[in-house]
Amino acid sequence: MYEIIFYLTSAIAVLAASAILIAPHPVHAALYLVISLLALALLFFLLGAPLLAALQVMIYAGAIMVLFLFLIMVMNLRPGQNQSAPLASGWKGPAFLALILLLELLWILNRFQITATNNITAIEPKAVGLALFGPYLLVVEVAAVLLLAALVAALYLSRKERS
Amino acid sequence: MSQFLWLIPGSPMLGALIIALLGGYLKQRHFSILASCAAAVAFLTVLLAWLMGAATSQPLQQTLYTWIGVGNWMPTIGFTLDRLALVMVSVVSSIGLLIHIYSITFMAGDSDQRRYYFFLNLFLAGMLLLILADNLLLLYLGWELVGLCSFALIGFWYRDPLRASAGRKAFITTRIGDLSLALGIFLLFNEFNELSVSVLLANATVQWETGSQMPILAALLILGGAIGKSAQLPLQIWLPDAMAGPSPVSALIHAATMVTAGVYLIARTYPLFELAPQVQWSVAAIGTLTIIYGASAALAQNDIKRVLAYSTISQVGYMFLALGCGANALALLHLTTHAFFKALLFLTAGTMIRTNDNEHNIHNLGKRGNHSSLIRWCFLIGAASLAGFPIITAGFYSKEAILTATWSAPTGPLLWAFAAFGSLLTAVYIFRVYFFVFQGSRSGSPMPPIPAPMTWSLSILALASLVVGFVEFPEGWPGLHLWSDWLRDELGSASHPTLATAYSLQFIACVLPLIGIGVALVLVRREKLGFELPLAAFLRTGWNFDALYQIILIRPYFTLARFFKNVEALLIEGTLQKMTRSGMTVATACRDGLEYGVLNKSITGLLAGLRLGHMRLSATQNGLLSRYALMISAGAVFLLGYWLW
Amino acid sequence: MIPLSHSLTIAALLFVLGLAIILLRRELLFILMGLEVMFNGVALTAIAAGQYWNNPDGQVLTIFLMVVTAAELAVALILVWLAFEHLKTTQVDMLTRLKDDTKGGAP
Amino acid sequence: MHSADLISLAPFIALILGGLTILALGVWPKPVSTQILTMVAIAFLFLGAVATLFWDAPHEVNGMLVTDNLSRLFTQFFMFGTAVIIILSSGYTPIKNEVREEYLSLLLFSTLGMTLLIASQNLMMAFVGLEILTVPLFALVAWQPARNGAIEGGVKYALLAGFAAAFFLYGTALAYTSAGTIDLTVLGAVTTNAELLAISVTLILVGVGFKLALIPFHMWAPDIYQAAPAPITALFASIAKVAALVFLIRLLCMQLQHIWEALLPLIWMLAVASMVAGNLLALHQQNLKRLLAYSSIAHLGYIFVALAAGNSLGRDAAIYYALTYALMNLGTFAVITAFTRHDQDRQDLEEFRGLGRRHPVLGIAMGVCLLALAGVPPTAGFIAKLIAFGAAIEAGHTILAIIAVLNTALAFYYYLRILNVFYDTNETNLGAAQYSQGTLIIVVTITLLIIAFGIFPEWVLGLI
Repeated sequence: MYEIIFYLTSAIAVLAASAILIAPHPVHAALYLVISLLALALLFFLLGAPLLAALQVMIYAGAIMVLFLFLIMVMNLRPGQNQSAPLASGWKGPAFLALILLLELLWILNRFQITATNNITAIEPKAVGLALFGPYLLVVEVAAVLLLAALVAALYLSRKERS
Repeated sequence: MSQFLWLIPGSPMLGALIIALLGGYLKQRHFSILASCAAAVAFLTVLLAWLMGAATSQPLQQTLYTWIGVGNWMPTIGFTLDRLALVMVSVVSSIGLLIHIYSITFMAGDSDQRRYYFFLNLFLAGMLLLILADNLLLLYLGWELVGLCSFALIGFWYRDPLRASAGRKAFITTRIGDLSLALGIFLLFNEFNELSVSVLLANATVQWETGSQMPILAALLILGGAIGKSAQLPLQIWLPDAMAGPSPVSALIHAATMVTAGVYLIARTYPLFELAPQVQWSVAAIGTLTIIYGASAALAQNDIKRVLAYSTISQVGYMFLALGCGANALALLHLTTHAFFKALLFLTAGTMIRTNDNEHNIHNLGKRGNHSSLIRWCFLIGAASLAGFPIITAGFYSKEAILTATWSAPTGPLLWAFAAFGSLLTAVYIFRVYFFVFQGSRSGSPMPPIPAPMTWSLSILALASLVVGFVEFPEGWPGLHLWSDWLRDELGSASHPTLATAYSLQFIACVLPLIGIGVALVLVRREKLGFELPLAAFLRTGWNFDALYQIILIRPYFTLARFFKNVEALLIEGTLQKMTRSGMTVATACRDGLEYGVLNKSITGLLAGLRLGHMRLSATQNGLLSRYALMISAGAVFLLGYWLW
Repeated sequence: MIPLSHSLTIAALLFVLGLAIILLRRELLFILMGLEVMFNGVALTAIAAGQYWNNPDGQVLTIFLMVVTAAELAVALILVWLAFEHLKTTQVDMLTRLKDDTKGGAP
Repeated sequence: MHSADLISLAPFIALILGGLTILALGVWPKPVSTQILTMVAIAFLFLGAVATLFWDAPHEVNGMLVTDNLSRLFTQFFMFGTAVIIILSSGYTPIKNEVREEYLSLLLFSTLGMTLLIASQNLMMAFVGLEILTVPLFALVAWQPARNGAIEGGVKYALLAGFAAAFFLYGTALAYTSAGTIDLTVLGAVTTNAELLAISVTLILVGVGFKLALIPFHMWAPDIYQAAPAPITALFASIAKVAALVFLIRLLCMQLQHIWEALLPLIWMLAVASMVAGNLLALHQQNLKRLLAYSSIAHLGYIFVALAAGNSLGRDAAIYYALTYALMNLGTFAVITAFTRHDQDRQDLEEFRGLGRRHPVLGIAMGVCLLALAGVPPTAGFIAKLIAFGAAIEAGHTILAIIAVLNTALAFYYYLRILNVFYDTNETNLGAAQYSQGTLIIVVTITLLIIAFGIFPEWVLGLI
């Protein structure tokens, strides 16, 4: 049962992502992305990361997608400017390259003796919290600076020209 | 104390820099004072080192700065003051100071004192650097600096083409030696990955077998450098011509200090020579030959400075002989005494030349007979010391010791016989000069007074020429035996003959100068009557070495050049004559084909290829974001592909 | 139970899919979405590995990934919007003013 | 947290506090003049640099940051570099009125990112550091969006940087997969799954290679160099790149040495590709900023020649070269900044024609910097190349060294071409330079440093 859910969810995540590749309209693409992200959240949960599953839903599916949709909305206010292009004409080369990369990665990942499995045990939010504010405390603090920097940058870029 | 070591080469260097950079703001007479002060600081630092007990303590060391410290390559600017270096810096700085002081009046009238004192100070800095350097790179720097200054000072009056060419000759000849030294340094660095002299020698003694190929090669290359700088056979030809420079320069550079750099170098690296006994013996052999060569050539000279120049060659030969016999400490002792008496002789000669309207010829100097008694006495002291007049002169003690030590070296008696003969000749040639110049001289017209700085430097040098030898009385004599014992740890000691042999050798050494003086008297009388010395012309030209080189090196070179020129001319002319119009067209076509078809094409082809490469690559840079991402992915694919491959 | 390599394979699939989106789609918004998909592939790798090693570092890694992505995306989105505002386009093909002048100058 | 930790963290704290202070001053009810803001920024940079002097023995903070000689040297250098960029910016007319609290605080945050990156002991810290370094640059490239090409540059950089960051992170995740940790000290000791670790480092190399603009990750560089305001280009070309490079050196040469050895063939290939293609691309380039971007690519190739040696000499050479490289580029771009016109950078080489004659100080400085880039003694550029190629030869990579030397010869062509234009007798009619006293002082200082480091390389080598 567990396995079925896992592989099914994986299939959804991958298929939804592939749909972005060919979706004609940005809104459709964004919706496919949401599906993929939600499926991923479920995968996280199945892999014993309940906290991350929740965060995935909140941050990605919630916040980030809203940003995307908002932007799409803003742009769509001006009709005629924003036709999405079909697949670019020279698509075969890049697609082939991506395929090679995939094969390489798969080859590499299946070459190593790391296939052993243990029973899935959930790593509780508490453990994550302890790690976050124990050894990773400095990174947390620094990440705050990163957010501040991004905020300043975004604020500057988004304001009207200084008179 | 060791933190002040840098002052020794540093203060003359600074002096030179100030004179060079700020000289525009100074008056002519200030240069001499500034330069003398710089030399004085160096001398005082050395004095301070003595007072602080540098003579008895461990070697002092100071590392100023590591130039590029990467991997094993650690060239430092660092100084070591051990006993060998202490002796050398004492000699160099004291004589350097005296000669700076002497120059104050000697060069007073010259209009280009800035250049003179710049090079004089720079020379002093280079010499002290060479002595104090704790690694071969820095030593080589000093070595080259010294060579450069020597060149510049020999040709100081460069408007005279003869003097200028003398400078060039010295430079080119010593370069041959320098090249050899450089190769030696490369070889040593290549073998040991190390530049520090002490570490390098220690490694060499551990890793190399005595008499094996590497130490022989290394010692030979170093010997080559030493021969060039010290004017030994067969690279001695530059030194007599070097007398074209001002007399103080001759005294400082070409008698007292620079020419002994080779001796210092060999003494510094003597463990290498001990690993190569064959080379060590050839050092002695070269020394012996040079003694005879120099002394015999000096015998026939009429130019007083040339006599002294050949005498220097010959005396440095004694030092080489001592080195070759393993008596390094004695070589150093002779170096010291020689520095004093030879500087004294040069300075007196310089004064005479100066006061007698640039007269170099000893016959004419004697005819004028117009010398103050100070000059006369100083020259006499210098000459006696040079001849090794027994008991009272410094030269006796150093030279006698070398002669005695020679006896017990391999093929010692033979070497001794040559050296003793040289010693006899020494007395002959120097007293020949003395008798010519001073015998029968009486003060006719009033002498121009000798200025105080000159008097002082001459007196000090004269005193030193007498007393310095007392530090080392001969083997078996009562009195001090400081020198050898003091240097034994650093320089080793030579084997001595039995006491009985030593006494008889010492007796001979005492007698030889006296015989020589007698012979000189006879010789001078005969010469005044018009009898030339046998072989005089041959000897006067320094055994015709210049002509020899002219024949075996220079002329073949020119002939070869001319030959090629002729061949070229013949070919072209001959071809032209034979060439018909059509043939010419063919030839032109061929040449065109070669020139334009091959050379031109290949160059334009290369350029076009580069340009094409530029264009092709530039075309990829089309501003398309997807393309950029594609390239990144391609790179990733490529790099990952490496791991699968 | 799920072998680690299966999770990693799915993650690699997502990563390459994201990459393909970036390479193939010529619109800035799609490229940004492709980036998100790539990052999600990475997140899945980290979480699967975290499960395998049974320590929370993988999850911590993913949390930081989310933070960084959010920060980066915010600025990038605004830049896209600026492009739309000033240059009136979100097509990659139109953003090619900066490029080598291939006419070639004097040698 | 111990006091030793605090001492180690002091420079980072100074940078954060500096950024915050400037932001606070910017929104102060009473308007604060730009000059005061600039001075505050420089003061905090100075404080941070001084704080590094209190580091003594190498100290590890929480397993995340290490403060050793390498960190100290480059932290100080980044502070210096940022101060230079700030001074250049405040005298730079096209964005003069836009150098306010946002600009300065973003610069300080970016510098924080660099210092964190080079001191990081943990891949996560390195990644966050890298992002703090990068994200402000998105905005700084597009500063004053109305400028020509600004937005396009910003968009390109933001998207591609994200793309490269994905590779970096994927590498990190795979490294974690291989050993269950991303602590570099632990990773360095782990020997199981070494090949997977090597592969993950390869992916990280892609991410860092993007920052370094190595061939084939280089294509963004010329566009961004062209789009960004000249002082920001200087930042890109010098300290930002060096930060990534020093991180790579720490990662490969100090922490994961066995991986370094495994990666040597890859480094070899990257070095050759970057040198050859970089120089070819620069050869006939007419746009000076783009040309310098390509020359930077070639220089990174030379640095990788040193890294390909795989020994401690190569490491030292790379460090020395990194510092020298940053100085030379700072100098060159400082001159370009000084030669700006009121609204736009000069870009085409033609626009610089004859300016070296009109402005002798700037002309000589440009000459020294270009000769240093070309590797002429007695500049630091010569010593850098000497040691780098020497390291390659010592490691037995004679062919690589020969390729590098040939490339140096090729590079001479375009450096001399620039100089030739600068000293042409025909002068451009586009007007004279406009620069502040500060810019002039910076230019002279850097020129002197380049010569001084060339004569006394031990000043730098002794600090490593």
